[in-house]
Amino acid sequence: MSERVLAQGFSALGRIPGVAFVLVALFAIFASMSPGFSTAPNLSNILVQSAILLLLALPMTFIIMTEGLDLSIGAVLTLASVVLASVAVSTGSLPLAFVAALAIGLAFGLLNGWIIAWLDIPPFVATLGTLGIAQGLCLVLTDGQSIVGMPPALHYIYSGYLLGIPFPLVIAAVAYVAMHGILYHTRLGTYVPALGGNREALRHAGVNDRLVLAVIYGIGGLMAGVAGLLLTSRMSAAHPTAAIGMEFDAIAAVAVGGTQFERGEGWLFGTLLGVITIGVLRNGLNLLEMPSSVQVVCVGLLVIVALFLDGMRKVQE
Amino acid sequence: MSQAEAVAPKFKITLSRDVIDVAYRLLAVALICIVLSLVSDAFLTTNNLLNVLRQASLVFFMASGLTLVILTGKIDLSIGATVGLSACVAATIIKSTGSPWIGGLAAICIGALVGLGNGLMVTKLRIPSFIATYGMLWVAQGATYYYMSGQSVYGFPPGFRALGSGYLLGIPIPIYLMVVFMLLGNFFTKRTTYGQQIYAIGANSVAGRLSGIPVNSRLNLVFILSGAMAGLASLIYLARLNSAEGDIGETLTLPTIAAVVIGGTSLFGGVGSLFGTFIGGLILTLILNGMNLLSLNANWQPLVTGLIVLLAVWLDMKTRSKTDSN
Amino acid sequence: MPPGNVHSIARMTNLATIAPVESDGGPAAPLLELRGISKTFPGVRALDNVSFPIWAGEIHMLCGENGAGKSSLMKVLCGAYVADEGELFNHGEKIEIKSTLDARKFGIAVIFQEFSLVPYLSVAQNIYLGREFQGKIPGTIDRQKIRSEARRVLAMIGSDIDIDAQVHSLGVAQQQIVEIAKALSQNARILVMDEPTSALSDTETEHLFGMMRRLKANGVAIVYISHRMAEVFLLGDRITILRDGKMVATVLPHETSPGDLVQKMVGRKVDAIHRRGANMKAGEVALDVRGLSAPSGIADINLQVRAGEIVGLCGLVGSGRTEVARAIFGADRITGGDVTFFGKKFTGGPDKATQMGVALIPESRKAQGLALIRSVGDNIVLAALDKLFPSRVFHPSKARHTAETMIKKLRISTPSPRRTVQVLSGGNQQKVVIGKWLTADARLFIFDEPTRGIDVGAKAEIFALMYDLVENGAAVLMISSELSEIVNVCDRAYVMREGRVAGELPRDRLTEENILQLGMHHE
Amino acid sequence: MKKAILLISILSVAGFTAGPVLADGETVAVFTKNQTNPFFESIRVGATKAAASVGVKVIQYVPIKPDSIPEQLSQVEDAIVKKPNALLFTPVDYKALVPAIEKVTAAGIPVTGLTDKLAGGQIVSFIGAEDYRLGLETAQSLLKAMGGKGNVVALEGVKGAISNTDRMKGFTDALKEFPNVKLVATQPANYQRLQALQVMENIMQTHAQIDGVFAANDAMATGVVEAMSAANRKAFIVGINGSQEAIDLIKGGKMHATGSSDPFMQGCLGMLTTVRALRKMPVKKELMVTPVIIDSVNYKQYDVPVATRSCPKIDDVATN
Repeated sequence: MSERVLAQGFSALGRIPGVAFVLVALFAIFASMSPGFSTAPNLSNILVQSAILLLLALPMTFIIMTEGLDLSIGAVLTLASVVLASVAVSTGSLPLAFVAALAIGLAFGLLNGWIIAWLDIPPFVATLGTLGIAQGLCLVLTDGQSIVGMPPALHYIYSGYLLGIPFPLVIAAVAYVAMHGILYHTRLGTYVPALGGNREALRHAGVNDRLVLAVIYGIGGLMAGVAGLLLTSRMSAAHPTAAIGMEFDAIAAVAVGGTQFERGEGWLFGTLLGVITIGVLRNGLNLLEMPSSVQVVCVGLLVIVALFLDGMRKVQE
Repeated sequence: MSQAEAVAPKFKITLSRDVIDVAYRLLAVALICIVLSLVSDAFLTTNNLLNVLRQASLVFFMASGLTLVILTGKIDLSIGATVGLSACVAATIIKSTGSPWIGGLAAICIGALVGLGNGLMVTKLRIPSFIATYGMLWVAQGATYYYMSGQSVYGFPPGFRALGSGYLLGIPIPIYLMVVFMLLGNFFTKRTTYGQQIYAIGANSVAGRLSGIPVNSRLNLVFILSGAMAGLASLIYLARLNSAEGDIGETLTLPTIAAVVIGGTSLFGGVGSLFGTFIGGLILTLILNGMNLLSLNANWQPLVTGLIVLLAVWLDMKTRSKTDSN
Repeated sequence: MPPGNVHSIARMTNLATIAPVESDGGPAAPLLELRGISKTFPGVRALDNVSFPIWAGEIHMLCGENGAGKSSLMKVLCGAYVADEGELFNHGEKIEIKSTLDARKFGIAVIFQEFSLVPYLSVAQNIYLGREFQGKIPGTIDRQKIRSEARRVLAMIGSDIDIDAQVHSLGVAQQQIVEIAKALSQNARILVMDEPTSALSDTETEHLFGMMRRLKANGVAIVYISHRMAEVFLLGDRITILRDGKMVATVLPHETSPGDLVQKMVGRKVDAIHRRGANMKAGEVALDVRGLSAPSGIADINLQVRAGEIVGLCGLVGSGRTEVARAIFGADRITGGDVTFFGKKFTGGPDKATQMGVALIPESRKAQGLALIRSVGDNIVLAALDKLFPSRVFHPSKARHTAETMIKKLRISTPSPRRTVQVLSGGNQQKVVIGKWLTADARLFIFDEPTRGIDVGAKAEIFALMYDLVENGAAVLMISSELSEIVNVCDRAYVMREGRVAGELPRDRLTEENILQLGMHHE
Repeated sequence: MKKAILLISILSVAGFTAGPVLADGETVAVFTKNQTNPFFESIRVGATKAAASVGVKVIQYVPIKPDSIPEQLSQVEDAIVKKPNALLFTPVDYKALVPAIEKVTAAGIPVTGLTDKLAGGQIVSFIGAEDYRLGLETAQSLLKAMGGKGNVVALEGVKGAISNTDRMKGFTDALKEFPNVKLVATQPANYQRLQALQVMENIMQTHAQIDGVFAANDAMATGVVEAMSAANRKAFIVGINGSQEAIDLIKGGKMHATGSSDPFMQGCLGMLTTVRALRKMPVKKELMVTPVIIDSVNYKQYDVPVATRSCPKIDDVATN
């Protein structure tokens, strides 16, 4: 076991330059330039804010490792949130609402999986389609209005604490550990890089590759549902365009984290770093009171720089 | 040997695969038109059809450049932001100099520059186009915001605005432009060695490179063209709306991609055509037009678009799998 | 039923009587018996009533041209295809193989030619892919067991590959070994191998053969597909020949001869590669390489090829032959040295090389040689676009005409230049690649394993083409792992070892022994 | 090496835009919906001017994705960490931002509402314009101009945005006063130019006779103007916001009127009220900028660029 861990550790070290380098650099800059930055409340602030994105980025890592993509995940999140809200309002029962939200998320995830695995439609297009469908449903269900009147209890999911730890962090941590376990300690996880790297091999090994693929997209949808839960609680409301476009943030986080779009090369911890880096960047720029326009440019630069550093690493190898 | 008989039955289909793709789409257009003309007598009028074409032209200009990129198997997510940036810069220049020519040139140059940036990131820094152009999207958008600082620029010389809203022999000028560029584009893709090489790169870039195609410079070329076309689109936009704001580009990218995909261009590259893209854009425009004519709730629009995307691609898979089998 | 078949069945019956009695002395029922297996695809009858037994403890050679049905037969055996007609018998009782799982149940394991490995999983994970051991916690996998088992299996082949290394970091040969380990790990009773040695160095090949003999002794049946006559006769207990999906015959090695075998395979008289008459008129220096070094792992390469010459470049797999070819062609970055084509110094990439009249026929046709989804015609004119259309305006009619003449000239069997390349046979695909360069008027051809995975008939044609080329004053540099080819085809050869040129063998000293002598590692 | 260069480039980006260090005296954080709509720019200018006049430091918070709820939520949380003396707050969504504002008040930071009224949470004061009255009066001016008869088309803004809801309510009520005017079509164009243009082009196909168009903001109104003039058709067109662009169109006789809620003034008053509250001066619970209908008659007095306008004195505000 030990040398295995070591081996993993080394490969991890090998990966670090790209994203972690940027993260450290940003941290140094902001800490030195803004007194408010490196305070405990602000840092926990950053982490809490990153929780929702992480929930999307983790399954996105799996999906990208299968040489796939899920553009619908942001819209599905929104739809889950809308469903949650309307069920909560109409029935007044939160548990029911949660189940409904997770169910709709899972359903869309599996729908993606089915379209991609069985209809053989390329993921980009398939999820572009379901993106439209989910977004449309949000608008139709709400007629553009945001839904309010949530039971107050909902509020605590985002603002509550467990043993002094903000609840979103607890959820995010659990999600990370779970996904890590799946990826590195289960059959399903073993098949993720196989789907991206050599699908034939999987078939010859007698694995039902389509089913595995569908399950992976299903997980994506489910996590979107959980994220929807957090977002709804954060707003005590649901809004039909609340998380539109978040899928791209998630994909960017994964890419920044060093996961490749080809051959099933991926790294879950990198994704965590990627998410935090984006959070740190936005928060730091805010504290530095930069004009919003400059913040926009910086997000773009972050993506490019991180990927470029990764590229350099590849060239050196 | 069995090769021959293996080949014979499928031969005809192979011959006309592109034709089939386009035929399917023309059929779809026809169907939509029939339905719309049945439910709304306002639909099948010269005015409305011209109006639809004019609206489709804007999509086409953006989508045509993007089609080239996608034919090489890459993607350009920055297209909307590029339109926004070049529109805003062009607008201010036209206002300050009063010369549409300088402004127009600027728009196209800026588009081309952004495209070049994308190209270099993909070819030199080896960043996947999806991410590189996503980064560029933010950079361009930020630049636009910074440049406009929340203001809007408006009121251009009539001569320039004719480009978007003018008529010639009763037909809107954008339609002429669209036709011209479609012919140019089809010539470029089907009747020049560049076009052949672009398709080849999309089909197998490694083989392309080892066959002496300067792959990187061709990739740069398509990204530049894509950007320049975005610049051109921004001019049409300005001429039509007679005003520019920072948020122009935001909502344009995904519909543009949808248009290309509905048009039958494969995201794997190597398969597709500009004419298909035109039809793709046309279908999207028809949907919007129909919804307005019937004053249907616009909320359904994304849903319908999504379904059409899936349907179109699914049909392609069906027809193509026939020809590509074994 | 075709006469060939009657003949073969007759032969089979008497074979059965002389068939080896199973090692455990049990009843002499074949381990696996195929009866009348047929498989049809739209337009093709891939397998047509194929019947033969596979006995425990025999190495059963399967020969036939590409497209003869060998791979279809393999796919039927491993459950990837389900036969339309026919029956399978295991120890005399009827069985059905509908899935890879079924196949595994009956102890059938297949080693495919194109690797079924996952680049970003470890060697151990690859060996047990799809057969992971349950961990203590339900739902998890026991990574320790996987590793220890993998180590055990690799030890069996006498390989010391790091089980934790990710497969993408391994060389081709090592990957082939992992592939074999994967099959062995299934304790297969029937092992099906498709050209397993095509990527192996001779030492590794020796290891493999030794292992096969051990398995055979343990009563494992091995079905072995090969295009290499030497192997067929060296290892084969019995030889079954397929042609156009039909079974031609099952013969014993001592009853037949290479020529006879080839004739059965191609169905017409083909003279196997005969040694080419010495070349008298070596012309100007077409290729001159001086001190070439590249990060890809080659250093201080010096070699020359003259017009009218076929020069071999050989050495063990991994000795850097392909790397040299790529570096010369400008496909890889180089760190030192000069490359000169026809007296002009060369710098730049493949595009420049192409313009200077150099052609590279790469190792892997599908991945590097062809735009598979494009048509035969498109591929043929691909490298010549600038030459054919200097104005950059593309004339489909002219392109089509050019393609058609090339198709005729090379006798590429396709009904039309519009046909997509991916449906052609390996040999025809290779011809398309060559046609591409003929169209581009290349004068220096670098062939990298030109005959890999190509059947005997096509091989002969490819070499005939090469001879034409040099007759007409072109220069050829040929990389091959099949020493017989080098010896018979080349005027002289350079032998590589560990990324350097170990030596040059002039025609009179060009023998397999000398090549091995130079190419071997001297520990 | 290259890495180093890149790092430096990040540093420099960070460098040249790093804001000035905190000044003494109060700091007010101003939240607006986006950086693309001139309306909010006017608000920001007004607020900044007012702040300067009373020596208060301003921090602008604008979502980097226009109208993004999660962004604004995060920015509020960041602001809480930054602890400004007060917030001048325009919510991206008047319902979804309530919990965030509750957090702010919980952190002991007073909040002044601006432009869109939050559905909940406690605020020191609200400064804005009654969108209902805006809609009503603008519509009335339109319908009068139409002579109380003919066909009218309405373009809605973003469904669910409170401003849109109220403005449309005002419009429908005004419509009741003119029974002879027929509403031939209502379509959303999400406050966007291009959509308004295309929607209008399509509507014109079905309706040969359109006498008036009510657009819920100026951006859409201008889109309508383009569509109409391109088709050589005339109609009375009204919008809302009193943007410079609309005023110029009115000057050129292409537009009939625009209902102005004077964003610049909203910015001024918002800031000044906030400061008054901070300085324990009396403030009104609610301060409504009286809507003005800018048309060909009175446009001159409003035809001055925002930058050159000036805010009222801080002492005049309460009685304003």
